[in-house]
Amino acid sequence: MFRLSENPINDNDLKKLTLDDECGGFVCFEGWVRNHNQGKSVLKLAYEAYPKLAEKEGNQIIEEAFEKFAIKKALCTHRIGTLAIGDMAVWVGVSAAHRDAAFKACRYILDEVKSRVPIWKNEHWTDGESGWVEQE
Amino acid sequence: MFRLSENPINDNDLKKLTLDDECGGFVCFEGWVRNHNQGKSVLKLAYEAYPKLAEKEGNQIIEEAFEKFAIKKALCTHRIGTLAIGDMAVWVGVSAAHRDAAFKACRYILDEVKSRVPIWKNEHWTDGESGWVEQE
Amino acid sequence: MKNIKVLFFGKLKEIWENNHLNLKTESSNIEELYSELLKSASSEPFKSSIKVARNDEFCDWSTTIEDGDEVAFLPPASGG
Amino acid sequence: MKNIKVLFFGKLKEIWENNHLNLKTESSNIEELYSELLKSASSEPFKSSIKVARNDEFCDWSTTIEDGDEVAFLPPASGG
Repeated sequence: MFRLSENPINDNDLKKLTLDDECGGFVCFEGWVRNHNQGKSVLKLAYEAYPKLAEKEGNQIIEEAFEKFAIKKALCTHRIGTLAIGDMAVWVGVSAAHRDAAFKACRYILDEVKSRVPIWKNEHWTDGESGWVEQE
Repeated sequence: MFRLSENPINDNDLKKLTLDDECGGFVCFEGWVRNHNQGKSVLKLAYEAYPKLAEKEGNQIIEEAFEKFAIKKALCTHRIGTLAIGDMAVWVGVSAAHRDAAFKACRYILDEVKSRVPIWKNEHWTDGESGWVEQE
Repeated sequence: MKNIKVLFFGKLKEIWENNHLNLKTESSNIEELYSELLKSASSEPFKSSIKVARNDEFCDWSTTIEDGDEVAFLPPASGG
Repeated sequence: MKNIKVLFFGKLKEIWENNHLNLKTESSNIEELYSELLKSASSEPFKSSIKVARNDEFCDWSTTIEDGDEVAFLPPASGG
């Protein structure tokens, strides 16, 4: 399941929902707000989404992951709103019987979410300026 | 750092040691004891290591990961002794500025640990038998 | 004449100085609507990088628009 | 004659019915030592899958052994 969250991401809760007794492998990715990006010193940032389309596209990506890889559970939550340095921006977790599927599915979900889900990052820099971030 | 642990793995503590303010990406892998393996129903299992050589080889693998990938921190702990279903057998965590290095290094460390570090798995099956597990 | 609600996201909000517009148009598809909207843009974005959606579904530039539609213009995603 | 401590791990412990042996040998390298040990093995393991170590370092089958060495025979790892 893919969700947008206006509140801090609780990775422990998400992890509990993703683990499975039949699964030998769990892989997760966490994206954190860094204190710098593309050479600029970052103060905070805001993520804006097109919510209805974002949740639809996010869930579509997770369904694709289930079709492509032998996985048992997969969750992704993306934070929206204003975030500070050290806040978690995105969490992706996958359980599978074998490690290969878990790694590949986690990477697939993350990459597709970053490129396809309508979410935009607006950074506030320490020089007082702000701007919309282009894809890296 | 690579460590063997006779006690349950505390993933929260390991994660805190691996996160880094400068890093946007954190990837971790957790290997759990499954209730089945290669078609057999598993009751519990035991990991035996050659401790001195295992820690040496594990740390060598982590050094290699630092040479190959642009990562900031990397930790791996492998449990030894008797484990029950639902216990964590291995934890690998990596922090990096970018997701690609974090994923690749985590996978590299896990794969190399599984194939090179002198640790052996002895499974106890629900049929009362036990045996040494060959590499999958 | 059709009543269309237009949504702008990310940097497109700044280019049109709005996050949405309600307008009456004779345009028959999204491509024509966009050309019309360009007249009120403060700069010209890279059209090839823009994705379009109609009523909360991704669609093509050639998609026909109807009275009451909500049309969204989306710059490249930058989540994660 | 050299005094050598031999360590067995994993399924090799069962093949030699021991996790270690202290023995006196005339063997000059690990390969020779292994041939000597095979005489007391309960079955013959796949030698090509075994790794060897001398004094806590991986080494080759041709590595020379000296009095007081600890030599380990390691089946394929199965951790993780």
